[in-house]
Amino acid sequence: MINKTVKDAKEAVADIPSGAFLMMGGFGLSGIPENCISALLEKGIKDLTIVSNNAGVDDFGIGLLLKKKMVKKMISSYVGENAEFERQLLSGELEVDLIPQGTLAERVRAGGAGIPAFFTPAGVGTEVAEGKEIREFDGKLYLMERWLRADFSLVKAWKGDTAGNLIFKGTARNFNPMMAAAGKICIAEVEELVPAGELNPNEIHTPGIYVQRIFEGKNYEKRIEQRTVSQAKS
Amino acid sequence: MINKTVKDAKEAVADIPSGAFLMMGGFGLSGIPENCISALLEKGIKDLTIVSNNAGVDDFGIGLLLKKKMVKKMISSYVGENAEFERQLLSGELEVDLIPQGTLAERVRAGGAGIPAFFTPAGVGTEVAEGKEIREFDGKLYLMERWLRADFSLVKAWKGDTAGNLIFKGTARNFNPMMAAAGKICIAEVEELVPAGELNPNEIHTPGIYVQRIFEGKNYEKRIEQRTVSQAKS
Amino acid sequence: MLSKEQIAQRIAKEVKNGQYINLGIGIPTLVANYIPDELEVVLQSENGLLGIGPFPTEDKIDPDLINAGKQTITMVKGSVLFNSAESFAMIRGGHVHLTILGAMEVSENGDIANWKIPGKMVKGMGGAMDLVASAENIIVAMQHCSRDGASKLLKECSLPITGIKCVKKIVTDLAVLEVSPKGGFVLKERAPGVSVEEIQEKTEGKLIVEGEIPEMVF
Amino acid sequence: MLSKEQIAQRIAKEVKNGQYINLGIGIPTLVANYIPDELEVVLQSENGLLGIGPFPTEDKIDPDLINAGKQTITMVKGSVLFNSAESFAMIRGGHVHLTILGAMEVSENGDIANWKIPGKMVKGMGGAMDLVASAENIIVAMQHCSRDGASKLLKECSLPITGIKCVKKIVTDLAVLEVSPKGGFVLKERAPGVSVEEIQEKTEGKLIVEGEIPEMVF
Repeated sequence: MINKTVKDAKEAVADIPSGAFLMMGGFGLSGIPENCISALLEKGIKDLTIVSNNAGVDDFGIGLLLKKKMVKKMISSYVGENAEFERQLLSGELEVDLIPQGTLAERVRAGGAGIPAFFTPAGVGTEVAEGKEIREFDGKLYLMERWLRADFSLVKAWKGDTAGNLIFKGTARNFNPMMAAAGKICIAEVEELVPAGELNPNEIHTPGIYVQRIFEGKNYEKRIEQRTVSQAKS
Repeated sequence: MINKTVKDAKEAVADIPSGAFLMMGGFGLSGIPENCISALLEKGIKDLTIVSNNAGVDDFGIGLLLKKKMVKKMISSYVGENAEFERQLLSGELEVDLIPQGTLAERVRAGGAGIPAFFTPAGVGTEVAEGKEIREFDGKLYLMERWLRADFSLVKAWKGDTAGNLIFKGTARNFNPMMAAAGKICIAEVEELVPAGELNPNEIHTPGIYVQRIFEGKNYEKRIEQRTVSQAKS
Repeated sequence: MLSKEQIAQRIAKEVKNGQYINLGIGIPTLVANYIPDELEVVLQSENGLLGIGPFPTEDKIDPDLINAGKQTITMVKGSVLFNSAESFAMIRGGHVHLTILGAMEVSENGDIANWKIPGKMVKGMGGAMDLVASAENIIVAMQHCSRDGASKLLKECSLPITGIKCVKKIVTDLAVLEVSPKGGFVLKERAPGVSVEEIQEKTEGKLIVEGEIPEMVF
Repeated sequence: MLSKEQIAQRIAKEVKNGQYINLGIGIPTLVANYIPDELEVVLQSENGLLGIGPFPTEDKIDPDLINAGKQTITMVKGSVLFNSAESFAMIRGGHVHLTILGAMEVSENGDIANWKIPGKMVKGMGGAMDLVASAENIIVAMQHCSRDGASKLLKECSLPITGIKCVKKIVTDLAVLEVSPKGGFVLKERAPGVSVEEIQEKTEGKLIVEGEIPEMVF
């Protein structure tokens, strides 16, 4: 079985240049490639285009890259609670493509799956439809949307093996599997790296064929954005 | 959790009428809905349209329905080793749409996913392209293909729970998950039916939202088409 | 006038047995608290879960288990996890029966605006555009008027819209209204103590009042 | 003239370390037997497996584990199972590096025909149309001539084609040929004891012979 292991995040991102087109998995702060983001921060490259559903918060996740002005353009569905993102967006410092979340997921999936374009009803009649082909199928209107593919995709999984097979945990899966497939080079960081053969072939979420580099990450913070609890019943 | 359980195959297929548009999971004889096929045979309805990658063999699987002249039209990618299928096809008794396997899988996936059309390179320049829109993206030619959706989809899984969540085994997964999602009514037969909560939510292949009826099947034959063995090394 | 909890409580009556439901952020999230126990329904979280349970107790918090509002959650029995493409395949494919979400504006033909105030506020559409373009039934939960008193039920939306002709029903602090297929808000119920006249006054779009309008009972 | 095994053996030399490979039914399946142990490659089965292993021993046969030719198989360490849509996402998305398949005809511009003889034989295209439209490298394994002696390397395919301008290399019982981007079969190697003249005679399409043509060594 092909071995995709690299030493660490630094080695994994070593050849990502300024101006690169990147994808990063995660929804909010859940399932983001923490180690790779730190390594990118240290490299200090710039003019990055990043496809990611959100952009972290001011002081964590992609928010850190924004703060350091490393990002030229974000392709996302939700700005949400990131004040710095919203500020750079409204001031025009940052280019932002806002895309419906399902369209974003499907465009990335299409990129990995070799589907250059598809039709979706999301955004018909809205500014998202501007400049796009609109077509009726079976009495309903749809927009044509194009695939998204990246130079590098950075994903985070729970477990992985040396062949690049990945298993995610909980809702930290989100965009990671599609992005893994849509990156020319997919870099996967995992909480636990095991030898090929230790994962059950029937329980793998992302086949190793999509992953070019894999390493075991360190010191995961897994910060929680909205800590909500219910009282224990006695 | 919503309970989708029905008693058996007979109850599950009771309302499938003559002329219905069906999908059936399976690749060759692996992962086919054996119990539902038997129940359909007993009902003796006719003029069925069936989407299935293959059509079984002469005396097993969908081959049995063909033999009994219950099928008006097959939508498949491979006739393969079914002599009765090939005979009915060449004589014109049976309508057959032959579709590239990946296009078939994607059209069914699109049906479940609400994507009315997409572009694929498979079949460009061949008779599959006749009458279809051809378009160039990034210097390569693609065909536009439409979704496939069915009145009923009949799938077979290894384990399932009462909420309709399914886990498949080995290569018996094949078309089953996409077909589950593309049927208005999806009927799932499983080798082992367990209460909701017993399957690991992270290991489920088909979410129960796609499944309307589920039952534990009986007497699986799981016939092997090409028994190939290597000699044990001593 | 209804409190937010009462809006949620009223909307919960729209839920039917066997439904798969997507609840938006804010008031819609509260609806979960009022769905009768005897109904078997499943709540979808578009970041990849069917079967949202209650918020966790402190010792059960898992950073890898959040809802679309990034709140920590739990899973009920029979839950299933999946990726974002699968999640929106469910939504787009019409497998989610009911979507309940908030809005800044709704127009009398069922258009909805809830993602952007040009030059002032851009939070992004998230999954809302996919949801409103796909679900067979869409209910809006919102205040009848904005903080400065302007009606949010309009002839036409003034803000960039999220989807066209999609809203079926609106529950506000003042009333329950249905969007007529021919256009216009059909008044169905009044909040306790709120008159038809007040609702009329606070509805900029065409209000259709037919017969006696019952008062909601809680 | 090469035996089927020798054709497979010769094609195995085209395999590079780290490749994901799809092998068609027939001679291509035999290629697996000749891939050097020191190469790390992964064999894909389009019905949903990466990591095909050898055929099982009698006691290990599993009806739920077959290849695209419906033969019982095993899995190697590090294998992964998936559904048919994912399988063809891999193929269509260019993640499978090399496809080796059989053919009835190949034309001098790289068209291939291998799924239908009108009125006589319809086995269906299976995954072949997806594979030839997608893989970056496509090698055909076939006999140089049909049973009645007609050349299978043609100016234009006479049978319904499977894909256009896609075949990069052909290994027959007589020769190794590359398809020139400008059209024509470039003769690269001769089977032991087979002359350029014989290959020329049995190639209906344009044959390009440049310099000395080496004989294959086994």
